[in-house]
Amino acid sequence: MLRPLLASKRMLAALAILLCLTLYSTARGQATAATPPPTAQDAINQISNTNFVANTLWTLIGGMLVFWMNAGFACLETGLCRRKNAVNILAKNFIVFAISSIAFWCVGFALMFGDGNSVVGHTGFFTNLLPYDAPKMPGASSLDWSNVSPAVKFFFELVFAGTAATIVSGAVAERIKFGMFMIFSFILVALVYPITGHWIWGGGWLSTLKAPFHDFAGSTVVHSVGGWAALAGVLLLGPRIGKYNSDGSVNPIPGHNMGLAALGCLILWLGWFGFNPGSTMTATVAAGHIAVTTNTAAAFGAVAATITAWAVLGKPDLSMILNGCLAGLVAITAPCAVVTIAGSAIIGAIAGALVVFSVLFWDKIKVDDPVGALSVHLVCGIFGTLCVGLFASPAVIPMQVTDAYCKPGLFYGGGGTQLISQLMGIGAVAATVFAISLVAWAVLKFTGGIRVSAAEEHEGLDIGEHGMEAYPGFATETGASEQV
Amino acid sequence: MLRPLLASKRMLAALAILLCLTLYSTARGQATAATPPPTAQDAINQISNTNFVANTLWTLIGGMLVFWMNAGFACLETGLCRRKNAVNILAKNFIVFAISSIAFWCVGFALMFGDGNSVVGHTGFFTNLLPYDAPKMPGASSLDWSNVSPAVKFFFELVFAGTAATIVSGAVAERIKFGMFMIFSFILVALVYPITGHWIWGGGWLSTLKAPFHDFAGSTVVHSVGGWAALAGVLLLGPRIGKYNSDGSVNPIPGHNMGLAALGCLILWLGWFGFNPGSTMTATVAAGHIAVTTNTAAAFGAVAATITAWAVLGKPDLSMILNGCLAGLVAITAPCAVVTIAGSAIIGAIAGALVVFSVLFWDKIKVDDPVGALSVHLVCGIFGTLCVGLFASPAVIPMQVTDAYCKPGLFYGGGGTQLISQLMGIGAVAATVFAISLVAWAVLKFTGGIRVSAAEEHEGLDIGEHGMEAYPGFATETGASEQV
Amino acid sequence: MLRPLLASKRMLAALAILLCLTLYSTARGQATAATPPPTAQDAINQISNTNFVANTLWTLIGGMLVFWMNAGFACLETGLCRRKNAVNILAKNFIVFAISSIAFWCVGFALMFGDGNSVVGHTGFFTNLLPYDAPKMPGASSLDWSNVSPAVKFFFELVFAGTAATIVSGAVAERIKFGMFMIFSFILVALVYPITGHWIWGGGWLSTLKAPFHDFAGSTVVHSVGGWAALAGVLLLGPRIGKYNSDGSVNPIPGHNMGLAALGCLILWLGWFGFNPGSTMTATVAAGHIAVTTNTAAAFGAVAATITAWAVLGKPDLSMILNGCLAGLVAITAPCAVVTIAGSAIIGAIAGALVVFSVLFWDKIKVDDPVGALSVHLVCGIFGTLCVGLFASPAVIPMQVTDAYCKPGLFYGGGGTQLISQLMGIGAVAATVFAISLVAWAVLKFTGGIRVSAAEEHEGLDIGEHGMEAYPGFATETGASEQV
Amino acid sequence: MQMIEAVIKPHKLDAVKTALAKLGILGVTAVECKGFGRQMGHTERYRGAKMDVGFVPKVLLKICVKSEDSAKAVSAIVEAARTGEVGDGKIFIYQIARAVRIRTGEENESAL
Amino acid sequence: MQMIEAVIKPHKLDAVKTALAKLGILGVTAVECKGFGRQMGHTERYRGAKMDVGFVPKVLLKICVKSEDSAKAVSAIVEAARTGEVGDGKIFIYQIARAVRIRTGEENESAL
Amino acid sequence: MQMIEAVIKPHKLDAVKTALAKLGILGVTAVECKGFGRQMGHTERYRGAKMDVGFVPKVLLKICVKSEDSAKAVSAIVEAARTGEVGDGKIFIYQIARAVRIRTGEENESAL
Ligand SMILES: Nc1ncnc2c1ncn2[C@@H]1O[C@H](COP(=O)(O)OP(=O)(O)O)[C@@H](O)[C@H]1O
Ligand SMILES: Nc1ncnc2c1ncn2[C@@H]1O[C@H](COP(=O)(O)OP(=O)(O)O)[C@@H](O)[C@H]1O
Ligand SMILES: Nc1ncnc2c1ncn2[C@@H]1O[C@H](COP(=O)(O)OP(=O)(O)O)[C@@H](O)[C@H]1O
Repeated sequence: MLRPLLASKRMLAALAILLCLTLYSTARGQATAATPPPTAQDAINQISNTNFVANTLWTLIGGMLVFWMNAGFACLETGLCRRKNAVNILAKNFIVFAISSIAFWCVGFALMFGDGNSVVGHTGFFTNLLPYDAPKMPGASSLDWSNVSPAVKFFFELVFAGTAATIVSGAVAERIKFGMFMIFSFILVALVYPITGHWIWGGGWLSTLKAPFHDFAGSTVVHSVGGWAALAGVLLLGPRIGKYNSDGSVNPIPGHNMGLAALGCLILWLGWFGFNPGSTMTATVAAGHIAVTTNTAAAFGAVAATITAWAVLGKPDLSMILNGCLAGLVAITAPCAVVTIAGSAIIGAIAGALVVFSVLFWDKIKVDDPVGALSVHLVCGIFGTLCVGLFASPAVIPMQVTDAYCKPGLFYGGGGTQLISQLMGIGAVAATVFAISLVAWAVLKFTGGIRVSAAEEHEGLDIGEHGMEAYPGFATETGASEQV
Repeated sequence: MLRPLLASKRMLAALAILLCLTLYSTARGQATAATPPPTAQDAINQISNTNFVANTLWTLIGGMLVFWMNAGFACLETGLCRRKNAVNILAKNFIVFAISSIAFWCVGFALMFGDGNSVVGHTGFFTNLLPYDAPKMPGASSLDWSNVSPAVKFFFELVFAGTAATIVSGAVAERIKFGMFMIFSFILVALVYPITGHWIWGGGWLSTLKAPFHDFAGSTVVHSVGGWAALAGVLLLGPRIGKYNSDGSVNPIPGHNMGLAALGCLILWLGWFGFNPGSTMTATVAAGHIAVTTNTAAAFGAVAATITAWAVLGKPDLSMILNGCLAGLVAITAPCAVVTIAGSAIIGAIAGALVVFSVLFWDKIKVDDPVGALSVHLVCGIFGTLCVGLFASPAVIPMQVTDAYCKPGLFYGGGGTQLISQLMGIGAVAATVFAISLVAWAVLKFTGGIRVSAAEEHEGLDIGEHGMEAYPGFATETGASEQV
Repeated sequence: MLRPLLASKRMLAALAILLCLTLYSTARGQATAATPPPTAQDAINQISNTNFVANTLWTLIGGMLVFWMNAGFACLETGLCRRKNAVNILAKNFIVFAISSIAFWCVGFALMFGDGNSVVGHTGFFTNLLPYDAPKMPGASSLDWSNVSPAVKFFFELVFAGTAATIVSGAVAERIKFGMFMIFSFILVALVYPITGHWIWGGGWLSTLKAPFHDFAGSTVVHSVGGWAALAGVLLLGPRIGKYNSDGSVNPIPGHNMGLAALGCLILWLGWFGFNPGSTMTATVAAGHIAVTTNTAAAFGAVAATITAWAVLGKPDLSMILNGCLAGLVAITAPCAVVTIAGSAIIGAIAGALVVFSVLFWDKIKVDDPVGALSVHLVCGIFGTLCVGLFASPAVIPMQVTDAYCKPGLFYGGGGTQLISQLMGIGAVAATVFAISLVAWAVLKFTGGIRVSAAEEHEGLDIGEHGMEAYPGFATETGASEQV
Repeated sequence: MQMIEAVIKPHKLDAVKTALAKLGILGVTAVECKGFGRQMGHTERYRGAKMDVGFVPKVLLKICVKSEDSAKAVSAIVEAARTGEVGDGKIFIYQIARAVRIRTGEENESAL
Repeated sequence: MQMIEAVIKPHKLDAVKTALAKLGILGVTAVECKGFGRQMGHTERYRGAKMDVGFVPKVLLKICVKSEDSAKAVSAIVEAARTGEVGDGKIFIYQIARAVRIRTGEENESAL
Repeated sequence: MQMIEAVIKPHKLDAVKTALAKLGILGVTAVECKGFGRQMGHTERYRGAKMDVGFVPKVLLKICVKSEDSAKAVSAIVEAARTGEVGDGKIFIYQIARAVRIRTGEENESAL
């Protein structure tokens, strides 16, 4: 028994060596003997890093496109207002993003995504956005689901905050004081937007409902919030002089540059490909489906508004076509990731028709909104948020990356569960944003005053607020007047 | 004999265990004992997925850039037309993409890329674009070569279809009825564009020639098709009132806003970086080469047109510089992936000179094309398609991803094989698109009429078709007239 | 002893077979027996390739965004000049990129990045940009640090060269001859820009200092170079007629279209997300941090300029707001990758205030710069380059990809080492570019003349140089005058 | 007949048009213009340089009326266009020797 | 001398200019304007609100001629500018007391 | 009172305004216009087609002055607006029957 045992012992030793050698050489592949061979785990680690980079850059590109929407709003709103107020609107739309950037960095981001309670976050003021090379951001665990560098998470959320602030600009245009608008924008982005945002995207109470409130890219978080803040402002400002006659009839005040307006709308359409598909905050093929639902809703919105305007108003008004397209885009923003292509077509078409009637409605009740911001962002923002509860399709829902899966909608056999959550969210956001905004506007109104003088409004805010004309034309074409 | 055998049996068992353990622990790396270790195959699978995502997002970004060309066409065409028609052109260019989106989803995509015969496809009407998470799309096997999510394949092809339709808009501008243009656009994108497109990109007969017709990004598929459809429309519409004098001389009708036109051209140049490099429909470094050939052709086109216009017409006309740039871009679209940088320089330079003479030519034969669409898209589209057969370089051809490799061109020792295929394709597309378009336009002409009344043309289509002015100016600046 | 030995021999054989089989089947996974199993090395290779593609496409997208800045400059500069010169400025800004593309391909790239000595490169004229599928480009080893396809390296560097040339366009606007500007642009991009560029980015002497001169994305390489070349031109051209009164007072010459100007600035802001984050020339999460520093500096620049203009000049002049934003962007260009978010906020704010005073300064010394190019690009370019030596933070520096790590700045405990290098670079570039440009402009001045006639300047360069108006308006709206 | 030329503030255009319409005067030709006068109001600054923006946007109305309607038309314009602030504008009246309606060739008062 | 002021449809500008040139009248100053008159044509809507777009784009021509040329110039304009539809425009003629050519200082008829 | 209408080159606007201000004439209304005259200068081409760009950008000034100021105002304008090249423009003077300042209702010379 010994010898065989001995023999087997020697054999065991020999085999162990053989085994090691074989394994070694197999694994090494073409590597040199000096460095250890890469293991499958090394490869996996490298892929993880590649994916981390891809997620980050995709989200960054999405953020750039959303930034680009600022140009869209600037062009659209300027084009739909009067020539004598063009510089003012351009300046407002330009500065509002700068202010949003500052406000969100200083305060807003911390309130919205910082760790805190279910009502508000409170870590990450003046964030330094480190570490840049790992996805988890200390103190902002609500964004841990996204495997993206903290700086880009911040950037992406920042451009969204900027969008909400820009929406206000259009509705209060042609009569608001420049400085007061700057202050309100700071308040909105620093305080108002982040709080309701926290509830929905920052881990707050709306995101922890049994059927969590679902707003993929922000029909409510961004567009309705902007809309409610705008409505509060518009109510306290009152309509532009001359908009409504004493007999209740409406004096149209045509936009001064439809080329700028149409370009602006096309810019926004492009930007929305960052807004919605980019909101995956992950490099994922799901972005493709979202891009198509987004585009489909915009297309159906534009055509539906064209037909509605043609039928109801007699001619296909270009400003209505543009609003129809934007209506489709705003409406699809919440449900873009959970509806089918056909669903997005229906949503877009309804929104496109809805926006035409909404424009008429606000004028009927004498709420003066020069660019249709309330109709597009508020009304269609609400409609889009509801659509989640109506059209969410079980065939599409699984493609989402986030944990907060959505329940199927009423029309897709899901019953009313999701719809009820959506209604709760809409109501809570409406009450909160409208109330705080109203207070903020009121404080500004009774301290410094928010509206320019009637004389300035007549003369135009360009001269009054900025001391310049947008298109000074021949009179200044040759070098200005010599001092007399 | 038994014992050693027994011993060896025991040893075998021991060894087997040892072996398993060794293998296991080696492979596991730092993984915990609970989950199985990743294998190299796991890594490969993950990379495949990463590549799938990268392909999809790259193609999606390309598609966004092509979408952005709509803004370019809108600005360019509006800028090159008269002020009194600006709203109409903007509306046309805006709605045409919405209509294309609808038409392509409902019908066009199925005819073009759906499985079918060598003449037309017939699966995929109202496609739901599922599955989103695998590259193969049932019923659209002609796109299987591209490892991209179906939704993005659809989106990318959709924006191309939209481009073809937009080309028509410029050529028929300033006299066509808005509604009729909408209908023709639907027909074009639903029926005409997809059929010839199927022959070339959808697996049809031109793609199965011995030397398959090569049109990388669509000099023929998109630009010439748009050009032929436009030519048919222009012929049936006739020239704008006042363009040609009875003595045969030409009255120039200058564009009303060169700033808009130049911006439009720069937008198009940018968009072309999606059009050509994006047509790889694969994340590949080959996109880089294509970007450079594209840019080089545009640059040489612009400079060649500048010099030609300066020499032939006396001054460097900005509208000609812009057309020259676009000429270079259209011409390089087909051969961008198979020519050297030097080749693209020559192609661009020839196209830039060609376009100047082409503009003069169409005016000579009294074919009135307000924006030069025929010269840019039709003439240079044909020229570019031929260039494949002339300039395709064996040093560059291999970088292509698609299977349909191209033969070297006549100037690169490849003989005339490819050139003959190119000529066949050009001829077949010309005959088909021109004929169908002519019929379509004719039917529209003899049913509803395609041209606005002379009075409306004089007054401008903005008032006539849309009831508004693009730049209403001072008269409406103060709120419109009270009802008298 | 024999038998056991024999037995063990047999066992060895059996075990060897077993071993092989086990190893084989383990490694194979689901692969078929015919092909060898993928190894971890295979996976690593595939990832390397994926990363190569990702780097290339990210850099390509960055390059596209930088290309897009041409549209920004065109809009901004046109908007800030007079209507009667609009076509000329548009044509200049359009053709300058075409010329840059040609000049850089023919000569500039070789001088800048070609292998050579520490003063200039001399390989790669008329480069064919092959191989496209490997990152190393023969003869351009200075770019070997970037793991990107040669074509895209070329493209990315090309669009930067174009930017430098565009800067000149604005400063010399409204009085320079079109043809002479084309020639100077060729000289600048073919000879001047590449030489100092070689010193800094092409492996030349400034990059091999002990503390290498650090200019991440080109505050000096691009912006100051453009600024110095412009200054030389402005000095030889003299101010526009009517800008300065004999008593030393300034006649403002307002821009003709503030909408175009504001849109241009937003385009530039977007383009800068390619300019700075894209300069990583590597797909890396560091791009995210750079995007945020870039955006923060722009935001603080805009707000600082608004406040400064309001305080110093009485009203928030929109053209100053726009310049303030651009000032922040130019200033952050050099240090964007080495400063903290807070650092970028301070840099942006200082630049925004600085630019207002700088505009006043140039007017005080009667250097007439219609669009503020000297203040934005030259002054803030220098300031930004210095900021590297002041604000570079050891917490951020490591995120860089390039080898040329930067020393911490004076305010971050790094002492003056880096600052001294920065000063050396600024001085060397200033002397060289200004001197060569002055000679080039002087030669052009004394051969063909660089300035249009006073009569042409009065009438506007649009008629004089291009024979057309930007906005011909009503007089040509109906088709031009019949030949009398 | 007399030609009434009124330089008014742009935002008064509607009011003036309405006031004239009430008098049955429906023919008005309006021209955009810039006015230089006492209302030198805003000394502006563009990029820091003082700008004596003498020229204020105005609208120039031309209304040809029968001589006997001139006075009441002027009163109506004055009333409708007045804000009481500097820069309200001026009205100039001059004699028209002949008027023709292009469409019909009708002359003078029947052409208005 | 007389000043002929003609308000015409913009697309008739070329025709009128050509007709005048045939009479040897080469001096014309043209101003863009908006006309309010019988041609109240398009009641428009902007964003749903009715808009009584009284103001139609027109061109105002000013032609100063020797008094003896006035009649035939007016006839030429009427002929060239007429379409027969409402809105063709008006011509107003008034006396010019003095004319000066800035370049030479020439006065009156020799200044035209 | 007389109305002085001066058609001048746009870049002479400042000079003319300054010259008038030196005479104490502060009221001017300026209208953008296009002029057709001897200065047929640039035959242009747009996209290859010859374009007889008769119409050159000009500015039309309207200055209402007391009759006794008319002569010196004209001299001042001529001097300030002259370049000596074709196209310097024309001045037309005609009688104004009545002037009204809208703000105050003041009439005639005190309205200027
Ligand atoms: N003498 C004048 N000739 C022509 N237009 C004048 C004259 N004086 C004033 N105007 C026009 O009337 C406008 C208002 O005049 P202004 O002196 O500013 O105010 P007010 O009429 O209230 O005194 C000016 O902007 C100018 O267009
Ligand atoms: N009384 C008037 N004074 C000044 N301009 C007038 C007058 N009546 C008409 N016009 C101008 O003539 C144009 C044409 O007049 P309108 O009454 O519409 O048509 P018609 O001349 O065919 O009767 C108007 O748009 C307006 O510019
Ligand atoms: N008879 C005229 N009636 C009205 N305006 C005229 C007349 N003649 C010339 N003008 C205006 O004067 C401008 C200059 O006239 P033009 O004949 O070109 O030069 P010049 O005054 O030097 O002879 C023209 O552009 C036109 O606007």
